[in-house]
Amino acid sequence: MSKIKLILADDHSLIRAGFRTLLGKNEAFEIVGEATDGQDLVKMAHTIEHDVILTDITMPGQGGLDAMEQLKKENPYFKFIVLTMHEEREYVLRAIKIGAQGYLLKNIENAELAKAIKTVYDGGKYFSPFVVNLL
Amino acid sequence: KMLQEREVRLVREKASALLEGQENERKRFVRELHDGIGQLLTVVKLRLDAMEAKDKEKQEEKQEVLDLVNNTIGEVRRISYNVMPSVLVDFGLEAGLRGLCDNVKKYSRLNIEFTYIKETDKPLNFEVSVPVFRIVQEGLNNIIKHAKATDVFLDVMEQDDYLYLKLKDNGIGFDKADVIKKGGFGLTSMNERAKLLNGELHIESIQGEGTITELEIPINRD
Amino acid sequence: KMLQEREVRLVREKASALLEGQENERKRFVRELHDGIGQLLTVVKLRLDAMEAKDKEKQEEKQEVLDLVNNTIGEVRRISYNVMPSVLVDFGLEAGLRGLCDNVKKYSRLNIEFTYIKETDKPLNFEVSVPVFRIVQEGLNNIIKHAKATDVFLDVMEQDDYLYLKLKDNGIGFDKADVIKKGGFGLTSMNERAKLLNGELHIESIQGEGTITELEIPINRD
Ligand SMILES: Nc1ncnc2c1ncn2[C@@H]1O[C@H](COP(=O)(O)OP(=O)(O)OP(=O)(O)O)[C@@H](O)[C@H]1O
Ligand SMILES: Nc1ncnc2c1ncn2[C@@H]1O[C@H](COP(=O)(O)OP(=O)(O)OP(=O)(O)O)[C@@H](O)[C@H]1O
Ligand SMILES: [K+]
Ligand SMILES: [Mg+2]
Ligand SMILES: [Mg+2]
Ligand SMILES: [Mg+2]
Repeated sequence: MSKIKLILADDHSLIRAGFRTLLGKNEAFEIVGEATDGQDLVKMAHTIEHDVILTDITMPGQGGLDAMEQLKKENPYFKFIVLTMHEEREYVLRAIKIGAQGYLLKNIENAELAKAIKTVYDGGKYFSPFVVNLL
Repeated sequence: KMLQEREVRLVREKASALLEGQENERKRFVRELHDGIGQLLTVVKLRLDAMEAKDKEKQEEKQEVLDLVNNTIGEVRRISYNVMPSVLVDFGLEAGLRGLCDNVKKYSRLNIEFTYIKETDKPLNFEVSVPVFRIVQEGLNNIIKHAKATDVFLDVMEQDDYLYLKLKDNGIGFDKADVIKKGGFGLTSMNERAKLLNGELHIESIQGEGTITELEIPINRD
Repeated sequence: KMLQEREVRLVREKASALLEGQENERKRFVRELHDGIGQLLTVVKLRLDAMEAKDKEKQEEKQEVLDLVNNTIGEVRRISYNVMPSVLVDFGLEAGLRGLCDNVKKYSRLNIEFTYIKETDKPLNFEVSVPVFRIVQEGLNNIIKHAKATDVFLDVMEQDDYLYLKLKDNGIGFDKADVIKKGGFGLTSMNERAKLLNGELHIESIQGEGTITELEIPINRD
């Protein structure tokens, strides 16, 4: 089976490194691109072949949600999982409204992250239990 | 007369500049705290989680450290919210106040009922939403610290050209004359912010019954 | 004439209260950051350290997480220091400024020479040391942000009844007229603090040669 190709967008290099290590340990995944802000992500999503985009919200310049909104308009088939520190309902609602397939907090357990990525890759949706509680 | 007006204007401009500087400092602090420390801790958690634990004992040991890290992340979040809530910055006053109430409920036994009626669809300026948020924050802090209340009501009504706000508690109340002598910083700064917004702040407190704080400010949406 | 004097006094009192409020808030942040977050992290570190690591690979994995926790503790210290340096509070101005210079050296490529001559053995009031520290902090921030300097000199001379301070960089300098139009907050607040200390602040900047900031304040040690 070929690996699930991921683009990771986060402005914090240590965070990217953390997820790189984590996802690198799982044979099912491959990180094909790392973006450091929204503009970067928009460019990358069009030029790099990928299956799922994992994106942070707060980034300098264009944030993750704005980038996702733009990309969804340009190509509704892009698949997004928001990976963030923000647990307030406003962020969740906006992400869902724009069309995110997943919403996870950064302090997620490994196993849940893997499950979320696979679910979204297969065309499903994955929201952390806290998101479900909010709605 | 003219000199006095100039005096008042000068004082307000200076105060305004200082308060704005303070809000900018808060934003910077929160960026460093929330997006710096908070996220570093998240990575610590990820890496810890990825560490193998052979037997049940090791697993428990690991879980304890993980719980500690989670608590620390929670602390970072709480402090950040008090200093400068990102929902206030990203989604405006209603979201900021709702988060504030949720936070207070989480960390105290107060029962808070929050209502926000928005009769306009124009957005509120940051120059208004931040000081209004601070006034409510200070009012709630006072309730937590002094009022011995069980129930709190926060009602906001936002219209095209004015905003009306009422914060009410059923606590012990206080005597204004007494308080003016003591001269705490909280009430002074609430008044100060209201004046800078060209608004009016009224506090009515009845000993044994509670306190009502009302704020009315004109809104200029240009 | 009298009205004007009253005006000036009013503005100063108001500014003074606001600045004091800001310093109090900073103290609170730092307490929460340092004693809250910092201590939790220390516990995390201890617990992690106590975790057994069987082989070399596990040992490395553990060390990586420990390094991350240490980095995070370092970040907490750096932020705390910027907000309100505990050495300043506990050991006074000289120690505070020395720590500030050390910090700047650590996080930039600036070369700083720091001299403090104390010709009295009476201690300096907190009401003086904190604003003087802030003036230097703002001056150094400006040098880091704008000056493109390589060398900085900070000289302080403290005598019984006055304090003299000089901060000098060899950077690009700036045109005062230009800057007054832009109206940044830093220079304004440096001036403000100097006035509150009844002191004088002089800035001399020559484009292409650098900037010299001098502060002279009378000291009242009662
Ligand atoms: N909701 C309230 N219920 C009862 N007493 C109150 C309430 N709000 C204020 N007070 C009284 O008014 C006093 C002044 O409040 P203020 O916020 O100005 O100062 P503080 O809370 O004592 O100190 P600071 O706000 O500077 O930390 C309080 O000490 C308290 O006695
Ligand atoms: N040491 C210096 N060398 C070169 N330029 C300087 C120096 N100090 C100040 N300046 C100039 O003076 C301007 C005003 O400084 P000020 O501290 O008031 O504002 P700022 O640093 O731009 O912003 P803020 O301090 O509000 O974050 C700066 O923008 C910069 O152009
Ligand atoms: K974030
Ligand atoms: Mg980020
Ligand atoms: Mg108070
Ligand atoms: Mg500056």
